[in-house]
Amino acid sequence: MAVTLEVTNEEITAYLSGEIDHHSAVELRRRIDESVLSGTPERLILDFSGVTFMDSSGIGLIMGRWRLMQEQGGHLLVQGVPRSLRKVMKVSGLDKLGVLEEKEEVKQ
Amino acid sequence: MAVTLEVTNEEITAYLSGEIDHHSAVELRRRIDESVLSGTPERLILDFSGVTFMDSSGIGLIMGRWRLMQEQGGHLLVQGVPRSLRKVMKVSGLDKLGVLEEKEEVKQ
Amino acid sequence: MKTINEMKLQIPGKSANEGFARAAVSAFAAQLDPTIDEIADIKTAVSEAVTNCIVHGYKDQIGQIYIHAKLYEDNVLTIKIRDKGCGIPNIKQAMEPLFTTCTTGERAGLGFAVMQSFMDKVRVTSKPERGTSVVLTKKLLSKGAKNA
Amino acid sequence: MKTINEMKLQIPGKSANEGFARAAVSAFAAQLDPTIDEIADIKTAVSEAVTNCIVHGYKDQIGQIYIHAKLYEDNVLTIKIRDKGCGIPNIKQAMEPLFTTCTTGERAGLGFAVMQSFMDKVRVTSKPERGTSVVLTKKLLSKGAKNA
Ligand SMILES: Nc1ncnc2c1ncn2[C@@H]1O[C@H](COP(=O)(O)OP(=O)(O)O)[C@@H](O)[C@H]1O
Ligand SMILES: Nc1ncnc2c1ncn2[C@@H]1O[C@H](COP(=O)(O)OP(=O)(O)O)[C@@H](O)[C@H]1O
Repeated sequence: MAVTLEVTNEEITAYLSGEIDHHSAVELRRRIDESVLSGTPERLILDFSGVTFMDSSGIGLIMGRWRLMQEQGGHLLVQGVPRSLRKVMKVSGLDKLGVLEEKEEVKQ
Repeated sequence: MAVTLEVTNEEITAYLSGEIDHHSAVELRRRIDESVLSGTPERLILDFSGVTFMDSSGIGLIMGRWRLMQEQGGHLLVQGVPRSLRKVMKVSGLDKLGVLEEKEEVKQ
Repeated sequence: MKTINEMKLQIPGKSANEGFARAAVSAFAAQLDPTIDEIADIKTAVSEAVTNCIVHGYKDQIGQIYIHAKLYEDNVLTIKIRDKGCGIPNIKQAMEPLFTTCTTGERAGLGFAVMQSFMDKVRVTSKPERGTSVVLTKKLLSKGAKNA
Repeated sequence: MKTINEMKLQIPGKSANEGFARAAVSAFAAQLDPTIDEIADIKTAVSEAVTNCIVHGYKDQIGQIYIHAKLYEDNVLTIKIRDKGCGIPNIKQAMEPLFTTCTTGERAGLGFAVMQSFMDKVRVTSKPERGTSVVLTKKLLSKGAKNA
């Protein structure tokens, strides 16, 4: 599991890759939140195109960041969800939060 | 594990692929020997370029086919051994049988 | 139904073993020649159950996790995942989507919901202070056991 | 030395499980971030030891195989592979290259030789009619346990 952060004044993009589970989520959360809290971003974008596996810990990660961005008065966008992760995203009802990007899904 | 046989009057080439262990060797042996015994090939060529794993069962497979070809008055050649299998081939002393092809090894 | 093959795996409940547990079970399931989607479903459900043993069953201690996978005729796979941890007082409630007792770890309360939608059957048995056992069942649509 | 992580695996001695056993052990070793060559060495040695339980230890019956892998500090991995089969009467002789008691199965008599050249240490203990245990030890040159 790895994360690469791209930071501008208004926006942070976190490119996630590898497997997201309870074990790896701890470090991801720490890295992302540190970046969010050290600035005043309007948008946090979580890019899932490099993620090869995810369980409900990934949902927790998204919901936690959604809450954080609400508190900060910004918003969250989830992009590039591979086809293989659509099923787990669906179980979560995340589609109803309105954070999932609608455009073409990224092929793995 | 799979094997594809290319048969001419004088020569049989067996393209091996996948993992060779005691489990898979049984079927490989059966397929190859059936082909050898149904003709009068002068040469049996075992092509290892598609083999991703092999333990000493692979050595047994080679030595058994070497014996069979000796009995049939023909000979055996082993070609395309990937770099990753050189070590196990070496332990066996197969290099001394003179069946290992000398030219450039195939990259995996 | 006749058992074709099985494996028993025991690991300490460290979070680093979540990845290993799902890799081991999916390597075992591989002999049924499953589709990529089936493998993903199995890995996800196993990951949820193993994580629950670690996060909930054993909380702040490290206990052993027992995994018992079986392949039956007709391509049916069962995976039992068991801990000897704190147990679940109310299973029905625990299985409701979004229910979680974890307040610190960003658990979504969706572990059981994921298991249920990714597998054909999820059977939970539990005794307070004795532990919890989850049996996941899935019939694979693959061509059948090629190696067993 | 301190144990960082471990796993215990039990499988029936069917030849179809040779592939699963080496996949499971290599998935366990993966947490040490080994090189491709190290993984290949481990898989090969495990394959030899597991095959020996099946072919020699249990011959015509199917018995259980017990695998216990441990990771120690300093990147040392040990793998114990044990059967409750017929045992080895003369271990020294059995370990000689090209020695084999198998006359039907095209065994090359090189299983122990391969284990010895692929691992740092091979320790064999055995009792006739009680079974055999092989402990494989290897120190990995990798960057170190990243996940444990
Ligand atoms: N192995 C277990 N041991 C004890 N309690 C458990 C176990 N598995 C689940 N639970 C309980 O069931 C609840 C719901 O579990 P789950 O649906 O997986 O969601 P989450 O793990 O996100 O909390 C947990 O919060 C916990 O209270
Ligand atoms: N687990 C075992 N149980 C009983 N005998 C064994 C076991 N492992 C090895 N042996 C004996 O040691 C001999 C040499 O083993 P090995 O070097 O692996 O060669 P091979 O498996 O090709 O015979 C075997 O032929 C067998 O007699």
